[in-house]
Amino acid sequence: MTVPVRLLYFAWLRERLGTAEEEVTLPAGVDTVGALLAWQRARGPAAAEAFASATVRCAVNQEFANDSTPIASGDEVAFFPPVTGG
Amino acid sequence: MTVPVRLLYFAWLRERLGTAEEEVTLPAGVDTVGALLAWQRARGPAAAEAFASATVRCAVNQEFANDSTPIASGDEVAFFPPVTGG
Amino acid sequence: MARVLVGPEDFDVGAEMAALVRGRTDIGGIGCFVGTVRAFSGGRDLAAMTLEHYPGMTEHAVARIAEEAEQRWSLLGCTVIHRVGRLVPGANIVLVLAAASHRQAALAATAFLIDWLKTRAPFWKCEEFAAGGVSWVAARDEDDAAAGRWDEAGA
Amino acid sequence: MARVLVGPEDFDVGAEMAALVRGRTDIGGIGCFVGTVRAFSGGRDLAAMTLEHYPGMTEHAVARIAEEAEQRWSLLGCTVIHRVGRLVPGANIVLVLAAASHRQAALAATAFLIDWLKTRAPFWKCEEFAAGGVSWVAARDEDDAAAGRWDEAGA
Repeated sequence: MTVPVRLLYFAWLRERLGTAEEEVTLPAGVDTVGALLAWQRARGPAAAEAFASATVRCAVNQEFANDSTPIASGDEVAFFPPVTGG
Repeated sequence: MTVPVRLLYFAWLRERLGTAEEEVTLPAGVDTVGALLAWQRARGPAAAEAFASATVRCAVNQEFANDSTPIASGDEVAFFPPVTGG
Repeated sequence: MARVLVGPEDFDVGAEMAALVRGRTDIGGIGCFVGTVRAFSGGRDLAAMTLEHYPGMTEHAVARIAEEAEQRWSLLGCTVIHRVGRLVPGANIVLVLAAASHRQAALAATAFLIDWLKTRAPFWKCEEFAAGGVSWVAARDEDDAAAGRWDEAGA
Repeated sequence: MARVLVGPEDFDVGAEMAALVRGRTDIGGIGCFVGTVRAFSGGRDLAAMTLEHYPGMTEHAVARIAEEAEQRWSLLGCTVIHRVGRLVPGANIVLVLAAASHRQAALAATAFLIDWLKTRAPFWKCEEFAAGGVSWVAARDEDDAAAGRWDEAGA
């Protein structure tokens, strides 16, 4: 019942976490973006601090997502600050 | 007490009058755009028809004018339809 | 001081934009509008569009419109080129460029410039139909309304 | 179908506009916006601006924004080019082109495109200061407000 996913990080989130990308296996029950954010905050002090901000945004399989967006095995889940291009 | 002025016509007003430009001497009292329009309408059938339209616009010395704009000796007075450039 | 040109010659959008920004590092955005001759008007095919103007007054009126835009939006650069004479479908008619620190000013100034050029500069369009006949284009209420929205707040 | 490019290469505004209108006689107006790197930010001199993005998602997000504009304003042509990587002051960042039958649609689509690119495409700007130090640009409430005005009526 564990869920393998690919996690991506951009901009200052990437810098604070010191990684751009990782493969992780999520425990059963971590099946939404909201649950994944809670799981991230519990991973350690650096992650807790990086994910503390309410401004962290998420995309699941390259689509903007919100806390209730489901996460399934094999998904690509990206975390990043609000976008600032243009 | 007569007033020599230069009159210019553009677009369909020029075509209807059959002239682009003329020098005229206005009688005393024709000292505003409104008075000049009345004077034009009294010049003959072609002028009466051309100046009948309420849409005829005027510029005095290359500035947009209205009925109360004064006209003085030596002025350049242009008549034309509403503009349609751009 | 805006660059203003009125004449029969075509313009080169890329060259005009390059000239506007050359050596500048204070510009954040450039708004641009190009008006072109459409091949259809009121359901009829056009052979050409002839632009008549009031030489002398035109340049002055366009320069004042550009100056108004420069002041209202603190523009860092402004170019207005309006062609006159006979133009075929697909041809350029008018170019507006407005450079500013930020995009809102650049885009608002661009819209303002074309709205006022259409209603406050002495140009007249005459359509020449493919099937024969010519017709002076009538001024449109919606152009007056578009120009009028800049009269008040100036946003 | 819009032309969408995301990459480090610079663009040629004149060439892009020429490609958009080539052979067309149904276009009445082309709106354009070019965003450039300013040399100052918050009172500090910039050495450069680096644009990071989310490869894969970016192209998809930009294409969808362009498609939305094409549909809302019945565009006859649309080009969006967004650069990524390290850019120095004065450099081009983004190009938006929108061609339509009439100017209102072209200009509204241009404003919409840049507003949504700023708030709905995965790009992030990092400023590099002349005096040393770097800083990620924070999203601005006014950009969200500008993007939000297209959510309802779609004028």
